[in-house]
Amino acid sequence: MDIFFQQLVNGLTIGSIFALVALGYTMVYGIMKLINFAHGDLVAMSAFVGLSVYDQFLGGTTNSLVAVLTIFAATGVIIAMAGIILERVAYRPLRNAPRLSAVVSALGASLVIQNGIMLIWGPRMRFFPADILPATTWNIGGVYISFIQVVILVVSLLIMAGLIFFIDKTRVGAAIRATSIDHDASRLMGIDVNRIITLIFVIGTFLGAVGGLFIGLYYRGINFNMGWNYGLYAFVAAIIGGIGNIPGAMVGGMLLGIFKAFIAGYVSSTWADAFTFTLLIAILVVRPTGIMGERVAEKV
Amino acid sequence: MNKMVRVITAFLLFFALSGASAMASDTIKIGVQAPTTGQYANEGQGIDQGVRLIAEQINAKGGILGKQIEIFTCDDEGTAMKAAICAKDLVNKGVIGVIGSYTSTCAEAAQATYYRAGVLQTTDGTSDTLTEHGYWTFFRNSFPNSAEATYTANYFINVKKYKRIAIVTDFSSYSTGLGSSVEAEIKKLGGNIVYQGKIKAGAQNYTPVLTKIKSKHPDVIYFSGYYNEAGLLRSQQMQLGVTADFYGSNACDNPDYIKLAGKFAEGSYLINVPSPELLPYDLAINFLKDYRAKYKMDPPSIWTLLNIDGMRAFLYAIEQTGTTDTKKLAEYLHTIKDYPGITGPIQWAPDGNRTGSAHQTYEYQADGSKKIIYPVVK
Amino acid sequence: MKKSPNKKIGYTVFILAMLLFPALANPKWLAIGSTFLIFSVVGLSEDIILGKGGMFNMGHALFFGIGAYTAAIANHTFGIPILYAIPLAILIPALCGIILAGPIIHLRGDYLLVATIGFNIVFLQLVENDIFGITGGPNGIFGLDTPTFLGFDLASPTAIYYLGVAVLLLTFYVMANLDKSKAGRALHYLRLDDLAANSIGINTRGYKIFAFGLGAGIAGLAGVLLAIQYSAVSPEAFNFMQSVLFFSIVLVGGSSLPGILMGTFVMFVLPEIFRDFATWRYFIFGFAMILAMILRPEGIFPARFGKIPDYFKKG
Amino acid sequence: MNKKNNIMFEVKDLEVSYGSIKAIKGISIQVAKGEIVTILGANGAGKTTTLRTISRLHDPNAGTILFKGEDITTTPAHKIVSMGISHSPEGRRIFGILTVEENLILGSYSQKSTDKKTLNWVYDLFPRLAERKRQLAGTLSGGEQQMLAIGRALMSRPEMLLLDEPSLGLAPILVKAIFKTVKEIAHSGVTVLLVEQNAKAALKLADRAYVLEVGKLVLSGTSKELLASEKIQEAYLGKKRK
Repeated sequence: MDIFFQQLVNGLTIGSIFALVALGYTMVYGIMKLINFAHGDLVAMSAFVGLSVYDQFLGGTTNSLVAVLTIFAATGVIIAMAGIILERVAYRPLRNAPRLSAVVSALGASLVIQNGIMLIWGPRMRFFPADILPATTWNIGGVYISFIQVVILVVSLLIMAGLIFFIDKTRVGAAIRATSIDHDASRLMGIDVNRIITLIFVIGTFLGAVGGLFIGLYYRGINFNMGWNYGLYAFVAAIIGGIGNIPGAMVGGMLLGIFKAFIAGYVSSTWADAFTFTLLIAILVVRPTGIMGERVAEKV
Repeated sequence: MNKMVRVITAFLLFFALSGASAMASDTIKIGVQAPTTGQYANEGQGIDQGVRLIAEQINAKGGILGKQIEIFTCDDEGTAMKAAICAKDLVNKGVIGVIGSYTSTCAEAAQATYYRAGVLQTTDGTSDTLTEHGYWTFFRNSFPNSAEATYTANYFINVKKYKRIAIVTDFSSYSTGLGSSVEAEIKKLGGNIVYQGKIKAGAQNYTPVLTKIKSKHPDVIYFSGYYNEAGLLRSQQMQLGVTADFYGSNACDNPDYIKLAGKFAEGSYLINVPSPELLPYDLAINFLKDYRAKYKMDPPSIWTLLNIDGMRAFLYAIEQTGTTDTKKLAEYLHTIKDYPGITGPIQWAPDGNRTGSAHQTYEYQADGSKKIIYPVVK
Repeated sequence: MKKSPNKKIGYTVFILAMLLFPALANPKWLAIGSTFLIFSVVGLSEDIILGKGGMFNMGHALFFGIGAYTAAIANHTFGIPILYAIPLAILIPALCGIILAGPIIHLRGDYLLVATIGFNIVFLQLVENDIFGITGGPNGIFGLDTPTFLGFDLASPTAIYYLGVAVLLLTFYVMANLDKSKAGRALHYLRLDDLAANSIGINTRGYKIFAFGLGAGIAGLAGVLLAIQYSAVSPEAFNFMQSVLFFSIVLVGGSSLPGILMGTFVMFVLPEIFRDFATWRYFIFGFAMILAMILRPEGIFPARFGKIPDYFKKG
Repeated sequence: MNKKNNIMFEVKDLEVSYGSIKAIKGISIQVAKGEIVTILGANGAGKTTTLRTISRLHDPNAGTILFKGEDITTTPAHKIVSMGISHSPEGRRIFGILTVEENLILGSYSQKSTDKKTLNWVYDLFPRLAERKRQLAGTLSGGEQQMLAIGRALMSRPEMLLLDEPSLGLAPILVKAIFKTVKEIAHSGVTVLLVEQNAKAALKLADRAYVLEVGKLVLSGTSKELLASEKIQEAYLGKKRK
């Protein structure tokens, strides 16, 4: 039984990261009907930016809340800015172009960011120092839970709760939901759609940046090309939850994390990807709009 | 004018411009096929830098047979298809020998092309399949997986007397090849394997696999794979409270392993031929000194040195035979005995395997250094 | 499709240039030229699904790979000469295309895209795990027999090049006939408006599956050529990134014959030309992709049959 | 044209095209404060395009749009509503997965906050909406959705309301009710520019009318004049020439 709970903890940890990244996909898709293929690479970039912030300004500071908050704040701001630039350069000029052109532009942007990371930080794996956060681990009845796992879970849940409150209960949140349904009708309400899109990129990339920093802090080794992997899985999570559906992305991320953990733990690590993607296709065949239903307006 | 015609003109211009570059010149051309970018960039750059250092030193002394050495590097990015393109590219440049590649997969993908063109190839690839074709152009500068597998199985069963063994590999040909050789050898000795599974290189999250392994209560985890995954496996293993001994295979031998495993590197083990700093030979000490002087860093691992040995043997053969005819060079290389290499004496079996074995088991110390624990040094 | 005299001249010059190219090129560029031809064929087959059928297929390397692996396995495991394996290497991918497309064909745009990515990844894992012990695992299958035909060594660089030319011309022919055929017109309508096509009695589902089958079969044939060219198949040649390449070829070039050729040139040959820029190459290349789409959102040579009103193309 | 001296809104020589197709070929329209003006025409005549261009969902190729003497030809779409022009679009375009009340609140997005008085006024105009305020807008009936679309447009307290085909797809009895409410709205001081295919109902409601045919103005005048016009009777009111 302890193995079961251990896998659950493993799954929830990686699932939280998937969920954070998936939110960026789902929000951008909801508003722009665009798969932002560059999102995963921004996630990877945030880990590198975070490491540089630590090295440059906080070198040697350990176990300090201030240091960790500084890393998150500075990285969040930088990556959000990168997100804004990405939207301006690669997506806005294509807003009225055929859908697939924007997809290719997104793929191009992904190449730019990924190789940009390589040019700036080099092709080698880089390492987060082990002592930014306390290395405490608790053994609860044979289930090992580390401090960083608790941080990832709690912070992710808090952020997501905050996001749901923002989207559901505030005026701007309502404007975001309206824009994702109908750009023109939203304009008629006096909503500045461009501003909403910029805001979506800021929020989405910020969440991705948090995910990227968690990846760095948890696994420590970061690679310039790791973004694709997380991006793909997070995107699958967004689809499972129903694309455009914000709570769906969270649930989808968590479910995917747990599913992957249980497949590797109970079935076969050798076939983990095959199982994951077969499940994805099966879900799409049975419920073409994801398990929680998509929140994307029908074409009018 | 039609657009089509314009397109064609552009095509032709490009091809024509790029066509006429290969000219005969009076140098000895050596190719380097190595992953200088991508996942193994670190190792690939080490090989490239090492080869260029040697060439520079020899050229400074007037070259070989009165000719300067010219180095051509092709980046195979660690992928087989790129390696196939590299092979054709290097052959077209007119190289007589190729150093590399780092991974067995890339070496193997390029092998047939070098063989058909009569170009000598020396690689550190340890996959046993590399020597199965019996190409006369092929010279392995490391020791094959089968040798490492025999050593590993013997050490686990007869020396450490492990009772419950877990084997983890990734999906690469080197890793699965070595993993299944070790598995077969262990079974031959009557060992008990409680788990075997694959992880996806680059995936980072291996806790589900490790948790599964934990449930099997192994006393040892053996990972045949590369250093990045080894480091992550080791640190995640310890965070999950899995107390089994951890052994990495030869490709885990890289300083990045220690960085990734962090404090958990201490007490983990590695099976490989000697690392650069542990080589007792003067040649090795001098090479490391020169490398450090030129590049302000250490070679990434023993693999750089093994490849350098392959190159040195090629050059030695050219010097001794006074020819650049690869057929004659190959014949000569098969006859040499105990040629003093940086990594120890070199000789080749007819199938191109480097004979002998120098495998050792190291234990990582608290300061990140390695201590030989087997065979016991007298 | 009506051919203007200009267009005829264009195609004639292009075919002549293709035929003469080996005389000009050094071996490296001949090899790249052959791969260019092979990728063009794959691009054209992707165009049947993506461009003509309007189905967002981002897993096309799957069919390319099935073709290559079919030929390689037939040769390596069963000792069948590669050339005799060609019919199988067309049929099996075509069947796979039909079977796999069946359950997912009703999915809307982006969902179809994700499902096809999924198929591609599952395929790769099957191959990497050496399923049935015949795919050679992560290494792939090396050292395939070199086919001979009437005494010619077909794996020689020049022979493989002309083999590529022949297959490309064959594909041209198939595509030209497709445009004129009932199926081609049906695809055209259903891409414009699926619902409307359905309501005027076009069996949209049937034609979509047909497009998948045809595209997959042609891609399979191209796969055989790749296997012959390298005397090897290897999983990473058919991974998801390769599917992205074929997808981009159609969109960057545009859904037309010259478009696909241009797309293949831009997406495959240009990066080879700039190989020496190693680390900067893909960085700049990414920008070029963005720029190409901004300047020519419908590809460099967009499809030209009929005028398609803008509002059809969104969504 | 009794209120002509009090022109609040004016379109001059407007030209609009979709790609290479010219949809509006130079039309001019004037609306006085407090008026109900209707634009009539068949499908594809360019009525909706005219309204969309006024709201700046479309860029005009030529011409000017003046509102209260101010040139709004290049004002971005989202600023139009805060200037006092509100648009209830063709096809209603309500936010289906939001509740009725959320839809209404979005209508007041251009104001800094939602005015309770306005909300109650809209609920008074359309009591059905009050009953269903917690319901998802997508679950409303066609007539209710139309009410919501108009109510939403009123939430910004507009001086001028653009109404696009409010009668489309509704039963005659509902059309009557909606037009009655539009009259009420106009009485409360909101100028109305109405686009309609249902010429009879529109002419009964409006003070004046313009008739569009394939992007051109072919006729204009007071409703009375037009109702009497033979051409109108034949083309839009379904009366056979005697």
